[in-house]
Amino acid sequence: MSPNAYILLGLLLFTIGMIGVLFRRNLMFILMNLELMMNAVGLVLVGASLGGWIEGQLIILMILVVAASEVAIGIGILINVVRLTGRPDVDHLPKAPEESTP
Amino acid sequence: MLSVVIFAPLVLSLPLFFLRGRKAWFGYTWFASVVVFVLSLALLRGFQWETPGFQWEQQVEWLPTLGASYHIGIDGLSLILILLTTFLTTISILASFRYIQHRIREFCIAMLVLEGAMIGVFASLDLLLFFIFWEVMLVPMFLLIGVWGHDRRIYAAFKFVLYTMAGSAFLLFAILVLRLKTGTFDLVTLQQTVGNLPGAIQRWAFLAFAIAFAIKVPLVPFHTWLPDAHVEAPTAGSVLLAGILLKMGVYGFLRFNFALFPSIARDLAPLFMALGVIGILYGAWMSWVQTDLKKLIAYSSVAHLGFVILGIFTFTPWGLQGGILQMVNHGLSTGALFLAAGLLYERKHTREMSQLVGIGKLMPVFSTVFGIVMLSSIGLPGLNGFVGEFLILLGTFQVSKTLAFFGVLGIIFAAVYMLSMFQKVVFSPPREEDRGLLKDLTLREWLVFVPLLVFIFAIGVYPRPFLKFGKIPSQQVIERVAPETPTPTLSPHAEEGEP
Amino acid sequence: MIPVHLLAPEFAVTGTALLILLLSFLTPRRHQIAGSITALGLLLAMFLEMGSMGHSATLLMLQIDPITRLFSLIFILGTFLVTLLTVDTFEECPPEVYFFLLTGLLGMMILAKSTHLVLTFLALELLSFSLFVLVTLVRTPKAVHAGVKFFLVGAFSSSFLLMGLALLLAAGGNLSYETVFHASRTPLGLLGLIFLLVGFGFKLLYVPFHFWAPDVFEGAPSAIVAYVASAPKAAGIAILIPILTRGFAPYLPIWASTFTTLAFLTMIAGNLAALRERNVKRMLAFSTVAHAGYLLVGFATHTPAAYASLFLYLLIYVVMTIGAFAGIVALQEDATLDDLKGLATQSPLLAFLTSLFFLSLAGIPPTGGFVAKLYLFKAAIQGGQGGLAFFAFLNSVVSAYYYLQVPAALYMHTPAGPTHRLPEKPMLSSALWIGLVLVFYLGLFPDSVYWVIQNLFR
Amino acid sequence: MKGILLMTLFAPLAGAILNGFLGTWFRKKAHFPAIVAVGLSFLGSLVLFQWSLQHPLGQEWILYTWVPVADLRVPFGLLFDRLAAIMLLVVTTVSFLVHIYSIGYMADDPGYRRYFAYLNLFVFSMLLLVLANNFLLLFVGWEAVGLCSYLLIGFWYEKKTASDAGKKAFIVNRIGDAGFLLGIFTLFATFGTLEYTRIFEIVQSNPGYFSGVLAAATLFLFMGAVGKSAQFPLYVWLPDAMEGPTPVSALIHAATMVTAGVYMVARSHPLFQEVPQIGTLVASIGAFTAIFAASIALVTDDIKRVLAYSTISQLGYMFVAVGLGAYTAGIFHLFTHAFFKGLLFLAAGSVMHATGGELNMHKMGGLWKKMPHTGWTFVIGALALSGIPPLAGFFSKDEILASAFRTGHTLIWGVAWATAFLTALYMFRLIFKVFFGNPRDPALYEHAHESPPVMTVPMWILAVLSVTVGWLGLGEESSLFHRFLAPTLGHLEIVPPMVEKEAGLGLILLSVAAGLAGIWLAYQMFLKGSPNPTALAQRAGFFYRLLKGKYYVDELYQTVIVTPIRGLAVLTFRLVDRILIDGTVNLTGKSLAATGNVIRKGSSARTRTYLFWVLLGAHVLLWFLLKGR
Repeated sequence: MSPNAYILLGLLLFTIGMIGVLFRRNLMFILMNLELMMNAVGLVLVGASLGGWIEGQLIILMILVVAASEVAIGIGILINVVRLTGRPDVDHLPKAPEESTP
Repeated sequence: MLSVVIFAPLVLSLPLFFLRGRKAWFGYTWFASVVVFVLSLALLRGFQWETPGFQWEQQVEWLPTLGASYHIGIDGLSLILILLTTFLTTISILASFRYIQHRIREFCIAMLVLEGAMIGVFASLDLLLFFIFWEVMLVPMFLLIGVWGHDRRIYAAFKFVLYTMAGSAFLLFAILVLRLKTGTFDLVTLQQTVGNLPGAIQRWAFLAFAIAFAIKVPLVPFHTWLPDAHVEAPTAGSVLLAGILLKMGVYGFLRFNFALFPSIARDLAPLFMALGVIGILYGAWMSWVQTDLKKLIAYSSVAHLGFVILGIFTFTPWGLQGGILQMVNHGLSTGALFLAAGLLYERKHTREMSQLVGIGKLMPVFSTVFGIVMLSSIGLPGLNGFVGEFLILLGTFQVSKTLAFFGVLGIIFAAVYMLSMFQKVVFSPPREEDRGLLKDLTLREWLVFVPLLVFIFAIGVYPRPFLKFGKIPSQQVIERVAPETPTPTLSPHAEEGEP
Repeated sequence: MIPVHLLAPEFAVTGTALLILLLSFLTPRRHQIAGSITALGLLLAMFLEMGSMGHSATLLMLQIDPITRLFSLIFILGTFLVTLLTVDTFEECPPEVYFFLLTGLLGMMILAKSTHLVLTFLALELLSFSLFVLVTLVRTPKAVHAGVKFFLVGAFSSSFLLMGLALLLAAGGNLSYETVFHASRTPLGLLGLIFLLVGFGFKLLYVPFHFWAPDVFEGAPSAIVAYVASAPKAAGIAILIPILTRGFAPYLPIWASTFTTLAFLTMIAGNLAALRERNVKRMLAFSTVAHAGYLLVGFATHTPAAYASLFLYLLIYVVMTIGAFAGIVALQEDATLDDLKGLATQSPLLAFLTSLFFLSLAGIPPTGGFVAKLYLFKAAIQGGQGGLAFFAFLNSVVSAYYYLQVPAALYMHTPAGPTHRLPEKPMLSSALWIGLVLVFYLGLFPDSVYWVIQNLFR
Repeated sequence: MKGILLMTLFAPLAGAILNGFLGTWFRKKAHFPAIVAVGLSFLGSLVLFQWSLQHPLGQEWILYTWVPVADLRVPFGLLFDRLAAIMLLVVTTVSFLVHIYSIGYMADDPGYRRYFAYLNLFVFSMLLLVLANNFLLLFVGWEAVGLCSYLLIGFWYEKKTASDAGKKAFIVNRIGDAGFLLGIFTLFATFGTLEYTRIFEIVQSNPGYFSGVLAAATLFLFMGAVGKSAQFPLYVWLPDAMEGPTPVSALIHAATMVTAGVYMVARSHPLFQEVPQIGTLVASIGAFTAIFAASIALVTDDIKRVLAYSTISQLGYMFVAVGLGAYTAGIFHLFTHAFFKGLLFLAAGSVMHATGGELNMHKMGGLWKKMPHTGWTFVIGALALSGIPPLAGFFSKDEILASAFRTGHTLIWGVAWATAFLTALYMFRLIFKVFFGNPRDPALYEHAHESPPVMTVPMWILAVLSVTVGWLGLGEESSLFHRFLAPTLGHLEIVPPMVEKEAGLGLILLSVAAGLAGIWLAYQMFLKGSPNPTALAQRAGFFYRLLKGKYYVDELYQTVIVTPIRGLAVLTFRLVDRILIDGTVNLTGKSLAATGNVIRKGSSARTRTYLFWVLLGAHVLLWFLLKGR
């Protein structure tokens, strides 16, 4: 496969992840979609490294680490949300700031 | 020495942090302002009246990368305005002893900081330094209006600040453009080099300066901040606003617009003279329909400053000297009028003329003082206002008979609105319930008014020492702007000296 | 031989962070002690950074030279002030807060010195994660609310950033700053560039990526907000300057028009939105957006003088923003303008200091805020961005309206309720005083700093 | 001489200051410093008069330079010549007598010392006006007398009408003064100086050269005179000025201040001589004003207002004289008029004093018996005014009529002659109503009493003067008065002697006949009752109403000038100032804030919304960069 195919696939996955982040209400799913976006980047990097640049593959490893810590923090926050509201719903966050002050 | 005068009020405000008690604060502040006044009088010593250029000059490297320096110096014009500043500050602090009832320490600090900044404005010879003092002054004034003002004080304070800052934006932009085109902020250097710039840049810079100063003056379409600010400000604020701050606009025209862009000033003179006349008539006209005493005085300021602008844009010695003198006159008379209005407010807690009646009967001494001040404001000969207005109109007449005609109309209108006010307030039957409220002048209030009255009479009867201040500055303006002064067609004794 | 000693400040910060971590196991309740140690550690770092100012070297992927060191100094200074703020703000909070402040700082310091986009990315993530944690560390509902939004937006933007990097790599094959320029000529590279810009948009708060700011600012504890408002923006600038000056310099015309538009929109959106805002923290959020707009003027100008001024601006901005937050925290946490009414009677000194910071934000001389704008806009006019500079002047007039609301509320109103004396907060006061001295010193004698920077950027 | 001149000038000022500042100390003795001050002035002016007999050309003294700006050097200088000597004498004599009279008249007034302070200040201002050696200093006095007039008219300011009248006087005067200022400007722009002697020198050494400019200048100066001397159309303030205390009316609004205009024209006669057409205009306005005011006086019921209209009318005479170049005649009439009109006012004041302030002549009647001194003096004054020989008015009025006739202005002469008839008619209408016939109001009649000597003595002195001063003018051009003033004013140059000397006698007879006819008609109508005045009034209908309504000039001014300007001002304030200008400013602010509010609300939304914005932003960026490439 040519590098471009990887890149296109990566971008596609990225878009899917993005749409997921945008339209899911459950925080858990949003986190998963964020993860998908990260990994889509990984795929693009794979494509990029096909040209012989080893850097890309190294970056993938880093991304994995970053994604993992991101999820860790995300889960931490999610737990707090659940503790306060009882459900991981992004549209029902605890005590929203006043929607509009006149 | 000049630096001492500029920074003395700031330094002298520091002990206020350690003093306790209302009397100590006021007493000390008044003392400090008197000290500053005396210091500023010291500037008169050895002042070369006949020498063109700046004196007491001082230049210190300050911001080399920007090209700005701490460059100060004064000529007669600056000097008389500095003296007016220190004098009026002293008076207005003295007048505030009873008026200001809360946040006294803050008030005292604001007054002193304001004084320092105002002196700084008049002493700066560096455009950036000037701008900095110009802006610094806004803060204490903002507080004066907003903290110690009347009901709509906050609105008025914001209006004042935003109006001025809008003008300042133009000013600073123009200053920076000049700096980049000529490489300096220094007024003295700029005077020589700015003429080499392309005409378009000069024109735009002139307009940008003019907008800033026109707002401050205020010329008519930019004047609406003034009634609000004057009305809402406490007495001291109104006095300094009218007495000094408005003068800064005119000072700006004289010091910067005329010095830097003489040819454009000459070209646009008809426009500004027309605006001046519009200011005279419009201000008078608006004064006439006011029911609020301070608003009336505020609009009368518009008219008076219209005279000043009219005068300085004639580029005749009479117009310019008259304009400069009229600035002082307006500071004194309008300042005194605001003091009078404040004094009535202290007693009756209203500014509505329909409520303030029968003053003549109840407070005869005050009424006399008020009357003299009122007459000085409408330019009665023998009092200060006349000399200025006469010279201005005389100068105008040399340039444009039509404008002189309309300017003279302004004198009539001045009588109309001022006398109507005086009739309503002083020449009216008193009310029984006011008998206890409206007490005549106290000793302190005497002390407030007497110096003002002394100057009102002194300038009216013997204006010569006061005209001396404006002589060289106006000559210089004429030399730069309009070398071919219109002289009377036949003046058989022009070459003679003093008779 | 790698001159490791040049990294001494970073080691000092890391060491302090680890020490705090250790301490938090020992005394989980007394966060004040940890705070004091952090402050000392930061002073040490500051000292080290200044001590070896003259040396410059390229160390692996790190560029160590006076410019990056000065950036580091700004970050350390900011963090130091925030630390002082934090000590006195929280009655009770886990000592880890300092740990995260320090890791965030470390992220920023590396950011400033990085020459490689991957390292930049990692440092940025270190900073972001620290901030995510800091915002939610106090687990109040409001903080959690803010945290979720901050996290989601942040993570989302990180993905964009990352995708941008990946695309640039795919297009160019190397991620050092010098090569990305060549990469960005291809369509793929261009796409990467856009992703990159979007990612930075979050950090720098420019329009239309600024929407998260008010909610997050309102929800998070003020001391943390002071950090969030100042640090990432400084970091964003620290990255953009080298990227633009080294990487994309020949690409300028396009950048200029893009940044001009962005600056224009960002200034106006921030300033206008703040006009009617009554909640002080939200107002400051919009103010931060507006300041981002002013900063973009510097990028739009793109001359050495502009970057030097940008640096000065950043220094003053960090000090005065933190100062303003400190003042507000000291007077009344989570204040609306109505809450501040008449507080000058209750605590005159605090009110006075706070007002001065707001005056500085409004750009009134002789404070630093004025000087910052003066230098920046002068550079802009000089660099041919006169129109934008003039627009910025008008904007700062508009901004005066809302900044002055704070002194107005403090002084011009009578107190709404009964007044009570505030407890003494020595650390907070010292932060205020340090800030005040800096703001006035820089306001009166900016050349002492600018002189140095100007020569560096030449 | 300088010392005495300065004393004469400044003594009243000192008196005013003394009363003003230390008045509480004098209390009911406030008249003391005032009268001493004016007395000193009076003595001084006598000495000065004596001096001027030896020094026909007078002298100038310059005290200091008042306003020195570039070419303009206005000195505070005094010019004392024979014209000034005459004026000085008139002013100080009448003032002195009025001051004494006021002791009685104002005895019970709470504002006693304020009154004397104002009065002294007035005397000072008037003397300054008279003695000034340049136009600007003249203007100082000119405005200052206006100020005193304002203060004194509004003396009883608690009465709305009084303070209104004061204000009106000042404002109407200011209109004239504005013209005067323009005149000063014109003079300065032309001659580069404002001193009389210099200007006159230049004009006289270049005859005809300046006539164009001088036409404008004199017209402007005359505008000032029209205001100050209450000529048409600016006369409206004088009748209202009667709200002031009567001695004030006698001094200011009859004898001195209102004649300042005449004095000024006479003073600047070298200018007016250059432009005879303006002179004719002056005379025409004078003549018109004379008959116009006299006709209103015919139907006025208020005794003081009758006198006021009479003053306006007589001032018209004076302007006829000075307009036609008969400056000496004008000044002579000014001189005699000061005495007899002053006397009439004082006598009218005495009547008011007796009747408790009543002014309506219809309520009076038969007062002769009650107050003989007042009656006698009043009649003397009225006879003098009507021009009955050998009283003062006869000589001066006759001279004016003669000069009008001789210069060929027959129409003006006719009008003036008719006015003489009307003058006698309304004066004797007043006398018959007030002093003769039956008392119409018993209560008022019962109450009436003769005034104290402190009032009657000054009246008698003035009466004697009214009888005698006319003889100074005996012999027209060769009279004492003419010869005295000749060095200053010169002789009337009659261009072509149109009328032979013999015709002079006929003219005199004609004018005396007019006066006598007026008296006779008044006797028939108001004492005998046939022809019945009421019936006549009904028959006249429209004309009567027109006269009664004073030609509705006040109403006209009110509706045509004051109300529209004021209305427009209110409108401008509301629409232009508040709504247009301030509204624009506020709208700018508000619209900015409103726009901001939209943005602000937009940023307080769900996370999703932010992310959508991000996408949008990314697209915009993409478009931007693609476009840029």
